[in-house]
Amino acid sequence: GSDDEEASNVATSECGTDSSFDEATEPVTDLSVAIVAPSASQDLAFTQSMVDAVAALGIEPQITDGTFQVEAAAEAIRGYADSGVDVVIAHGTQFGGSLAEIAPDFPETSFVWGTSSETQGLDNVFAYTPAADQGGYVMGTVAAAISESGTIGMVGPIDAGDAALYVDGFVAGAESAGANVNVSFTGSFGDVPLATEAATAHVGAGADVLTGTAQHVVGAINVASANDIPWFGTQANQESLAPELVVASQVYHWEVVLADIFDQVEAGTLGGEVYELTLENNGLVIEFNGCYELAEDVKNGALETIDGIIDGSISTGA
Amino acid sequence: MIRRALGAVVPVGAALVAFLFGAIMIVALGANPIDGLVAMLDGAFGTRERLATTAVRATPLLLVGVGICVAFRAKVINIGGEGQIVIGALASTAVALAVPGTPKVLLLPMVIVAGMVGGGFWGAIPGALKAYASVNEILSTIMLNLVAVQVMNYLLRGPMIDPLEVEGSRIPQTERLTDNAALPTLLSGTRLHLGVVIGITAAVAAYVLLWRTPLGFRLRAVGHNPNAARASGISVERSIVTAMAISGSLSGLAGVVLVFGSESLRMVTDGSAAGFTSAAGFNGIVAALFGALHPLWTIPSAFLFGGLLTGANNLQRVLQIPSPLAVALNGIVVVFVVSSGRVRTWIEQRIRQPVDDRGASAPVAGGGG
Amino acid sequence: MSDFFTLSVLVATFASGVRLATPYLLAGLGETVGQRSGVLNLGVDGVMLLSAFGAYWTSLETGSLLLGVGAGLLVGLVMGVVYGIITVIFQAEQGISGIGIYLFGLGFSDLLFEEMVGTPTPIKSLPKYSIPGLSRLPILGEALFEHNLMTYAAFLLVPLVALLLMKTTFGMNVRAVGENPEAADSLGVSVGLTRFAAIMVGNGMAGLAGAALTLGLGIFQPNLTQGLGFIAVALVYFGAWRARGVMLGALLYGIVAAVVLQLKARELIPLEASDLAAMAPAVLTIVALVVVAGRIEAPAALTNPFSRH
Amino acid sequence: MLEMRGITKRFPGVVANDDVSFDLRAGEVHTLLGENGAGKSTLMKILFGLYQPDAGEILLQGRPVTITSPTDAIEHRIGMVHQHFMLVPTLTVAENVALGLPSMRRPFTDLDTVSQRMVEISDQYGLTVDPSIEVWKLSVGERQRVEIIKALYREAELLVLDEPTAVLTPQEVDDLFVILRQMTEAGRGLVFISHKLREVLDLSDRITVLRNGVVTGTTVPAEASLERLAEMMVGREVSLAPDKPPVATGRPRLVLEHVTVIGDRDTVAVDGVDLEVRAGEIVGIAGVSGNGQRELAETIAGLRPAEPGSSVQIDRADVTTADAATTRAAGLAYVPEERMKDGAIGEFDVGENLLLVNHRDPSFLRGGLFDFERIRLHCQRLVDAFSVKTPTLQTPTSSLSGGNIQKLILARELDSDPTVLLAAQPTRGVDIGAAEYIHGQLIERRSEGVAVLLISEDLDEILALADRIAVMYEGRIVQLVDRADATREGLGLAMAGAADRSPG
Ligand SMILES: Nc1ncnc2c1ncn2[C@@H]1O[C@H](COP(=O)(O)OP(=O)(O)OP(=O)(O)O)[C@@H](O)[C@H]1O
Ligand SMILES: Nc1ncnc2c1ncn2[C@@H]1O[C@H](COP(=O)(O)OP(=O)(O)OP(=O)(O)O)[C@@H](O)[C@H]1O
Ligand SMILES: [Mg+2]
Ligand SMILES: [Mg+2]
Repeated sequence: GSDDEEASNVATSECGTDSSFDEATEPVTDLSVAIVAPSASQDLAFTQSMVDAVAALGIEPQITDGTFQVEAAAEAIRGYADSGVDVVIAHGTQFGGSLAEIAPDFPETSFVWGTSSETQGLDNVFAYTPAADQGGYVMGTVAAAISESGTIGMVGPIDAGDAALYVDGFVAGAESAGANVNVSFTGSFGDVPLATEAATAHVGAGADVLTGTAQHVVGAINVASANDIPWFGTQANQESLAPELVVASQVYHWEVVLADIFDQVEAGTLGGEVYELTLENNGLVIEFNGCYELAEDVKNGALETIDGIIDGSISTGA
Repeated sequence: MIRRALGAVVPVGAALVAFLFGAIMIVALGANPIDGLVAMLDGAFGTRERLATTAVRATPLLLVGVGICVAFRAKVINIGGEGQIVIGALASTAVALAVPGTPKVLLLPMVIVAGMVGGGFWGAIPGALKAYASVNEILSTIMLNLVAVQVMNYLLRGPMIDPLEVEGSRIPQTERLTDNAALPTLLSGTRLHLGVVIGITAAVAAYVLLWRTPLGFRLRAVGHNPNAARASGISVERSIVTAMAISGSLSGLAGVVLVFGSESLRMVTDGSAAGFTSAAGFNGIVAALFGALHPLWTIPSAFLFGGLLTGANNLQRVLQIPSPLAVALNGIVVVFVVSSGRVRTWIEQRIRQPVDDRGASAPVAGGGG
Repeated sequence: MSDFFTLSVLVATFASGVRLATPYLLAGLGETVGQRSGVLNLGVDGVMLLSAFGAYWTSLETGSLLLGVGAGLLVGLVMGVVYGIITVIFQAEQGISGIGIYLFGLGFSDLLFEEMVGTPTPIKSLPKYSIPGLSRLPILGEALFEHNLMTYAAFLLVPLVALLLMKTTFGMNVRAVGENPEAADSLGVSVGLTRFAAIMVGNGMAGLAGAALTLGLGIFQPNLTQGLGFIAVALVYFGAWRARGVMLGALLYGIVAAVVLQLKARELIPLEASDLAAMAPAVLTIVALVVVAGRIEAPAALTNPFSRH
Repeated sequence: MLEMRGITKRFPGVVANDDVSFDLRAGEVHTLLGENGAGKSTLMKILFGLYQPDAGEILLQGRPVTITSPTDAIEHRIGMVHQHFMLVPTLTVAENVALGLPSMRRPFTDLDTVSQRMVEISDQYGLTVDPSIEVWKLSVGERQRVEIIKALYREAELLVLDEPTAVLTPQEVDDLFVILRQMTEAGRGLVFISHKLREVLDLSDRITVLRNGVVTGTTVPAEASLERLAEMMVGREVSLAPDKPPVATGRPRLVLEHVTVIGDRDTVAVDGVDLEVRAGEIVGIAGVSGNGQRELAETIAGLRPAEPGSSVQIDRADVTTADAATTRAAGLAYVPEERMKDGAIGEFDVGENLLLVNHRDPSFLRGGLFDFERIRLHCQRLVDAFSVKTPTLQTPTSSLSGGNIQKLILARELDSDPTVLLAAQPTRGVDIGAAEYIHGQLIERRSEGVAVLLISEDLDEILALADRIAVMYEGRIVQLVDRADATREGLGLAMAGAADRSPG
């Protein structure tokens, strides 16, 4: 990658390295941090993006992961607050209701909650949300450009949440570039065999580019590998799953937001603000895979699209 | 007397052996097992708040478990708790969404009834399939669990979605429900809410139903011997459907408690049933069997498993032990405790022998025939 | 719809259904043997998870798929010993101990994965093996004879399990102890040993199912099965405790799922109806059984522990 | 060839065998006689390795042996035909015979060889059964033959037959006895268990009587009489023939018109039966098991649908299509043929079983809940009135003796003041004392104007009780005669389908 890609919304990994994350050696803050998250911390998706982000800030958080059930998460959130943790990250929209009950009981604790576009009027809660449609749109245009058949396959879990935003953005981007996206939702976040067969079905229906969201895409990525088909990832960097075929991943860099939040907490402001991860604030980063040879003009087109989204001349349709 | 004591000592002993396994795993994970045990006990029963939380976590298990007791007495194995919870929750949520302004005294009973009707309906389907079409209930309930999840996904994504989410991030959840339907807190400063009382009441009611009413009498008769029940004028088909409907309605009630006793006061799906139910539909079966399929014994049993859940949560938080350990430990406890029944019999036989030698009396000339 | 009813699509759909059916079939066949002996194992899913992890990890470490399959089988057999001790020696209630096994498998496989692997790492998946000659057959060739070896093994096991149950002494003993253990016992057939062996066969095949699943996909992640083992148990009831019936059930289940996926991939199912379509396999399985269910009797001693007194 | 010395066996709360000694010589039939629960089966299960004795020893050919499993017993050439058949219904006859035997074609079964040898044995003793048929398709008599073949196939020298005649017709019993005689002539020793005195006297070489687990004596037929044996069994004098006062019959209370029923195997089980039972009479239905009696009874009781065109009336009410509850409401009381399958719930306690039919009765309820005090009084009254021997009302029914369970069912059924009583095999497998009592009850109800339909395979019972006798054969009533005109021979012929009955 070139120099000006540092701390920007685009990155290109060096082929052969396995992580695009540089862990800071010095922690940016002395605050104690806990994360409560719904899936496994190494899910190569939603939860991992947060765990990696905190690590990138040099902080070693306490983690309660795998709490897909709201009540269990609420217990953990309350427990961390109770034990004196300074910042509790409630990484799941579904935890918001519980947070509305818990946060007022711990006015000294700062809670960070997402994905959400509101703080529910609580002044010790920060909220964050990714504009996943933005990266989706960019990758949609790239996908359209490299697709020869003009048919792209998308494997989603259920049509909701940031998965839905990503799908909407991706479809809008691809269609703006003249390709057609066949979208199938498997009805499950974790059903790998189903995602695998869904991807196979897309290939059978003529797709020569694949993408997808949620943990179960590990199966779909294998189908891409088996058929030598390019893949686009989202949430976390998925290069490790198909080093030759992942064209790019839209990665959530929560650390951009978190660094700011930690500063505020240290300064005594415990919440009240909503952060959005966008291409503009470098919270969303399109991480191109250095091992995949993408035509220069296509990549430049992507950069232009990013600029267009940032200056508002392109609407992602979401 | 000795029998009574054994009945309590042996399963508890088995549970202790199971925890020994847990301790070994904790050591393997590089933590101190004593700390682990302390963290579990402390998390489950350490403070007033935690006791309250344990009771709250136990309530869905209790309700499902009581339903299992009722169904099992009629010899129907209800593995459909997960689906029945989901449908009960959806029905009650729909009511709360439809008439949000209704005063609490009216709305609370309304959502409870809706949840029970929803769950009862979802339970009656496999009941009717079994009674009238000979479809095995293990098959149909497992399949209906899958169907219920997709019904939930569909409704929370479409018709019942929070209007704010339609244009926003499209989280599949309902809007926050009216506080008029929230289960009131019983002990301020804790999570203890009316759901716990509902759970215990349901257990007592099920006990009364099974052993004090003609309907319960019929269910038990059908469970023990459908042929004799039929010959004496009891409709076996109707009883099976009734048993499953009752069982389902109790699971539906668990769904109500999960929604209206939650802090978030809304339904949200992660695409799976367990995301909403915490697998209460399965763990409730365990609680019921641990309680010897007796509604009243299911109360302490569910409380114990609720404690295991809250304790494990604390264990993970305090020692940073991965959460799957708790699930695995849960399984080991179940396996050890169910296996202990046989051990109890062996011990009983050991101590009975000398007793009998002091002059066995034959009170009645029994017979085969 | 015309888009769907082309020969090549139908063939692809069928092939996809066959692949999806494979783990159900393996686990279901094993469970059939177990249930025929009178032992219900609701823990199949847990066994599959453990053996899937074992197979995955072994392949990851050694690079050998064959060793992976062996590891899956081995884990299944170990769990067979455990379940045999629980149900035959300790005579525990089968429904509940199965759920215990399930919970243990679910948690422990997840724990092992987190501790020993951490992040889903792809492995080589089982290669497709075209059967010389047969795979050239028009239509049938692609649908039936271009699969991985575990799929062939699963379908080959259908007649073998039927043969085992109906024609061998062991199978006769299995049927006898599942139907009337007292009678078998009175003729010197060891009920305990026979059931133990049937449990070993059942769990071993659940182990193979786990291996087939993870190695077929080339990946593992926590709760990989998503309750697949429970459906396999249900399919045993669907199949009326017969190998062929279980195969039909597994195929029905797999093919309906495949059809739905194919229709989605061709946008023939509107996105709004996506969830509703996802229930199709479950609904159809129930409907099919309502239609065909006569008076199918379960093995009479199913779930009943045996002792002489 | 066999000696059992000082055998003691305890079960929780019961001493089933108390210092029992028993021996058997080659070539003889040694009968074990005793009431229900006397300990006959237990003694033989000990011999067969199914139970371990608490004390005592077993000697074969003079040498002490330990038999810890049926395999041991079979190795010692002991065979047993169990009281409750030990057959696997879903397996074929040949498979049932082959179970537990080594196969020549391991790992596969060798059913051809088995079938062949089976046929040889069958031919030798006239025990014809098709080896390839599944056992569930066989009649009771055929199943018994399979049991005997199983033992012979294993070259049993010592054969135990536990109540083999309880389920057979007179003709079948005769056939069986011929076979048994052939076996003793070949030098085999037989232990025969029964409480049918006539048969015992007929067949036995020696008779040992058990009462409450203790041997009360051993005798030979020449020195015994029916009365003497009965007294040894029961411990008091018993009357073997009931008194039956004449009663004037009233109007028809149970009317069957052209009743046709399809059976479990989709064949016509009951074929156009017409029958009336009047107030104050007992009509007996005689017949070999499997000729439609069970289906007929179930249809009358509302448990099995009749074909269109049939009509069943109870006290003029049409109950052809009614369910069991409605039929009972119309006045029917029903004592089913298999008491533990259809009559009572083993896991229920005595009180609960007494409540089974009328648990809805509002007088047992208070505020919608059971009023246990009233229920207790009611049940206690029934237990006393019908002298059901039970320690308490809370005793599990399964732990009562067969006779007491039968009395319990009768108490429950008669308590509803029926106008029609349908009793199927009411004394099957019941000891003499209880049978005597049950017969008395039937006669008493008849005197009170109840219409009694008695279905029984025990010709003695029919002859002793019935006012009119119908014989069922292949679903039809082939003979209907007044008691006065009935002869044992005539009925026997009719039961056999007159001329066209095939042997075996
Ligand atoms: N399983 C059954 N078999 C036969 N009849 C039944 C059965 N269940 C209910 N009934 C009858 O159907 C009617 C309505 O049933 P339900 O149980 O609601 O009535 P109920 O008034 O509660 O009766 P009960 O007081 O006997 O419980 C009653 O007459 C009842 O006796
Ligand atoms: N497995 C057992 N457990 C407990 N008690 C038993 C068992 N088997 C028999 N008994 C009891 O032992 C006693 C003798 O029973 P057994 O079956 O030997 O009587 P029997 O003479 O064969 O009677 P029947 O004529 O009814 O067959 C009875 O009181 C019976 O209840
Ligand atoms: Mg009622
Ligand atoms: Mg006996």
